[in-house]
Amino acid sequence: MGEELAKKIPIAIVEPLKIKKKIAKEVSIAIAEAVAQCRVDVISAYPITPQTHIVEHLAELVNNGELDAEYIPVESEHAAMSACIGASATGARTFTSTASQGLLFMYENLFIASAFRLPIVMVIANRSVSAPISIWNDHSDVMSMRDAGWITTFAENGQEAVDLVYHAYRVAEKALLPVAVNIDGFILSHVIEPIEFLDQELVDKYIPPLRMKYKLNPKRPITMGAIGVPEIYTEAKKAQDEALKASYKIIINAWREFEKLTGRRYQPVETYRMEDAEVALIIMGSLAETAMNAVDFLRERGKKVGLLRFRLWRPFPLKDFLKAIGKVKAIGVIDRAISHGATGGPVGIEVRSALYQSKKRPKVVNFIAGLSGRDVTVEDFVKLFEKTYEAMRKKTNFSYEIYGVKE
Amino acid sequence: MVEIRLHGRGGQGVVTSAELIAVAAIKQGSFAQAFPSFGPERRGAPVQAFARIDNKKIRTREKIYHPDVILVLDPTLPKIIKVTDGLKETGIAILNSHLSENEVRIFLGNYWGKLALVDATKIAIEELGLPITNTTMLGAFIKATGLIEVTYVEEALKERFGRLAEKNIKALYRALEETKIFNSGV
Amino acid sequence: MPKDEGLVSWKNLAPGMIILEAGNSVKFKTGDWRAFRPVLDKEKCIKCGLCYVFCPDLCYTKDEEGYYICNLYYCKGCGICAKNCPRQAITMVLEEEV
Amino acid sequence: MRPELKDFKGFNLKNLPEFDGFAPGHRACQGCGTVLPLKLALKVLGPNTIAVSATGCMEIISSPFPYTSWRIPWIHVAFENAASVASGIEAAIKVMKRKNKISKKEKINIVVFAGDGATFDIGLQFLSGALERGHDFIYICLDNEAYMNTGVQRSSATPFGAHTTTSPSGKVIKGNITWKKNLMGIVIAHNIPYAATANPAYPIDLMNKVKKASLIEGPTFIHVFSPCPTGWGCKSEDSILVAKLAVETRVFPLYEVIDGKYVINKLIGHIPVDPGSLGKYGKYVLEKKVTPQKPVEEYLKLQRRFRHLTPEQIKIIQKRVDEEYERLVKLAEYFGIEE
Repeated sequence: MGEELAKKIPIAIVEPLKIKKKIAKEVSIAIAEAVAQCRVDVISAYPITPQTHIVEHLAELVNNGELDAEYIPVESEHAAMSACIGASATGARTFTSTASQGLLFMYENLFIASAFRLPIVMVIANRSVSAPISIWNDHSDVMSMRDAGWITTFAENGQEAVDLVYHAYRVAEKALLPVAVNIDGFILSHVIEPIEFLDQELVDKYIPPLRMKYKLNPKRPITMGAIGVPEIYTEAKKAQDEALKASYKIIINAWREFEKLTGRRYQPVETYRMEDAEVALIIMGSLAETAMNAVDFLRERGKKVGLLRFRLWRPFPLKDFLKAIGKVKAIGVIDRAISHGATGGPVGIEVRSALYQSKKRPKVVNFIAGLSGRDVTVEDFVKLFEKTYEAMRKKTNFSYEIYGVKE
Repeated sequence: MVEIRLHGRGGQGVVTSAELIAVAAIKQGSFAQAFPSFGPERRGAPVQAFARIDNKKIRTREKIYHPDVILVLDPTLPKIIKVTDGLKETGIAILNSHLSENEVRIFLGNYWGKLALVDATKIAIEELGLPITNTTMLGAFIKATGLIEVTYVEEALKERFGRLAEKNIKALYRALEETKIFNSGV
Repeated sequence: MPKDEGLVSWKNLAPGMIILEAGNSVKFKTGDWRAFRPVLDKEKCIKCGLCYVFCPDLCYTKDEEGYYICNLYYCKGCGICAKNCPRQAITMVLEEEV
Repeated sequence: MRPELKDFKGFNLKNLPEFDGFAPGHRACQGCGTVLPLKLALKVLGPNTIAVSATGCMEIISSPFPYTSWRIPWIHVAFENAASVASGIEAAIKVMKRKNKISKKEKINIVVFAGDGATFDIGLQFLSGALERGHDFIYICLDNEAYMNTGVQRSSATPFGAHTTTSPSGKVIKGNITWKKNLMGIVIAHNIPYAATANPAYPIDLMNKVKKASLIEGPTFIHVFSPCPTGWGCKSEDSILVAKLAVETRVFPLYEVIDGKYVINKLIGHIPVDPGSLGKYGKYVLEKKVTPQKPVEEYLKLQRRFRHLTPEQIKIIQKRVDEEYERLVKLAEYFGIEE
């Protein structure tokens, strides 16, 4: 199948593109430079593959005097998030980055940072979760924190990663909620791509200086972290929940503002050739770009297929999602994490639950693919489309299938 | 089902008292439940514990808002909290106090319901040498409510206190003897 | 006792449930925890201030004559002041019941 | 001698700061010997202080919503990470001052209050990280020798032989079978500028040490002996007496380690009775006349947690206490400060 498919795709003739200000940069380095452009005050850094280049480059910038920030080389990821909480509560703009086991080790703090309404920004270089230990890419780490109350976005390429970092600081500090920007470990973190940076004046306009109304300041003492007695815990959680819902508008506006500055458009649910699609796949992260090639391949053969991607994962963009699926008859949800013992993968479950709240009843099949860096090729995506078509015709209603596993 | 609320202070063995009621009731063949109020009360702070007794399986996890019985182990508590709050009309208030019926009724904020009094502190000091009244007040509880046979309470005390049970049992029987019951004054 | 209800509307909570009124525990009475009360004999008192220093509940304040007066709104009756007064000028007295 | 301490003058009962960073109305047990050093420390540190607490008794009794006993900015995040949270605050203050986001004028003290569980056990790694990185903050461990907030469970700070609910005095095993972890040894190994032990029965000494810690640049650590009548089974009025006996029996010696140099604090009685000598007492530097060492039994017998100890066990404790004190004396002689 591979050769036949290769023959079909005409070799693209690469003209010298008139790239405006694009610079070739490894995505991790680009992220670090974007963070520096955001004039971050405190960075707490602990190394974990595949995120290390981000924190390494930030250390370079600080020690070379290019970034005026306090760099705390903490002794663990739990300490990384703890230091961010302390710094952010004091009114400083903070940054950290982690992956896989690191995210799980700081897990306790994730719920506290959001409940404290602290505008911390964290980049997660997504990597599978042990065991077995794996340094390769999938979404099992970020999927484990979907209830922690963090605004969560996904980048599909280096440019998006940089743009989402700028976006994260603007949103975090307006919504007073922490933001996790997700990039696929290795597939994005270690790839060199053309990147266009915002000019510094535009960054400063897009992200005004941080003014925290409530912070640890001896001139106006406050108490943070009091006991949530039964008489107030429910109300405290309701207030936090409403804040995350309210952040939706802030997120959308921040993308609109960004589009005015750069012309680059971002939406909570991104679509690709969904106009008259009858069958669609859903995926998140960088594999979406591979999947687009499969869409083109099948479109050229008269198949009405499309691709949906969640740019915004939390707060979940329900209305946008129900609008984006149009009149598809079947959806193939591709998860990159297993939810052991559940009726599907994390995204599969969320999609089915969302559809239950609308009259649309497309057939939904849920695949789990690309675990621990296993490649998902255009050919694979074509097969996944075919499986989704099959599901449309037959009454197959299995809860989920782990794709590509050697039986 | 009978719902009981016990009042005391942190460190006075209020929870133990509630537990002993349940243990004794279960020995007797009844169904029972006992639980503390889940709070970080420290030594000295007012604290509550609860018990339920029934002749069929108790299937509720709610707190107790309208007790049939309140058992007040510390005589000074009514000054701080309304111990009779939510007490059923048909309920009974059992207090450790050396005051007269009328003085207590006024002390409770003009409470005219059923009342049972015993000077448990005096008994506890004389029998145990300590003003800890949690076992003594069980005698008042049995006398005032008749819900549990005293022999089962005695057994529960032996299991719980081993060598030290003897003194507690003596205090139990003295309270059983000395508790006075006053029907509703209204 | 009302059924468990919220203390305050979620709309009125500061972000992160922070408490804005620093030190407002002064409104909370702990004085009803005690069974004994400290009583000062001014004759014996040398105004050294040890009761003030040793009190875990910050009850003591100096009056104009320099004596340290115990605020019974907070005193839990632990007896540390009486026990550590170098002149035994403080004695713990049983709190009358009514 | 540390430059920051050159014009340091000790406290006495007459020149204590008025300010109290901790407010009455907190929920500590009657006679709590752990909230006492907390109150004394905040009195010394003053309003320009940010406090971080670990989960534990002091955090619970001081912050039952809607009430707070903290008159200064205070944050509690989790059980083990107070030292890292403080590191974040210290870094934030440093960079925000540098960027003129907050005024450079006053120094802001950053102080951590954590119990023995939070410091000796679950938070040891976080403490080590913060000390090793050299953050300018004070870590005060209020050590009541067990997990008191959850109901007296054993910690690595629980002394040998002591009864706790998880090291009960059973028929076969009589109480805690391990010796108290030498946390000061671990902390001093980080080569921090100042570490000291303190005890609420010696409030002036305690306050002087907190003052010194706040003056000294860099990470400072104070290990405070914090009696717990409820957990140790002693009368609430005896908190101070028990604390004093811990020093007089040398179970918990008072000493300071300044830049690795040991100073054993030799104190005359805890507070001399006759007022005339108050002035003298106020003078911090020590008298040579040391309170003679009392047998460890005098300290043990006041506490129910030790009541089951056999004479044999008490002898073992006495021997160990003497050995450890000897070791401290040698350290002071070898590494001491030339008077």
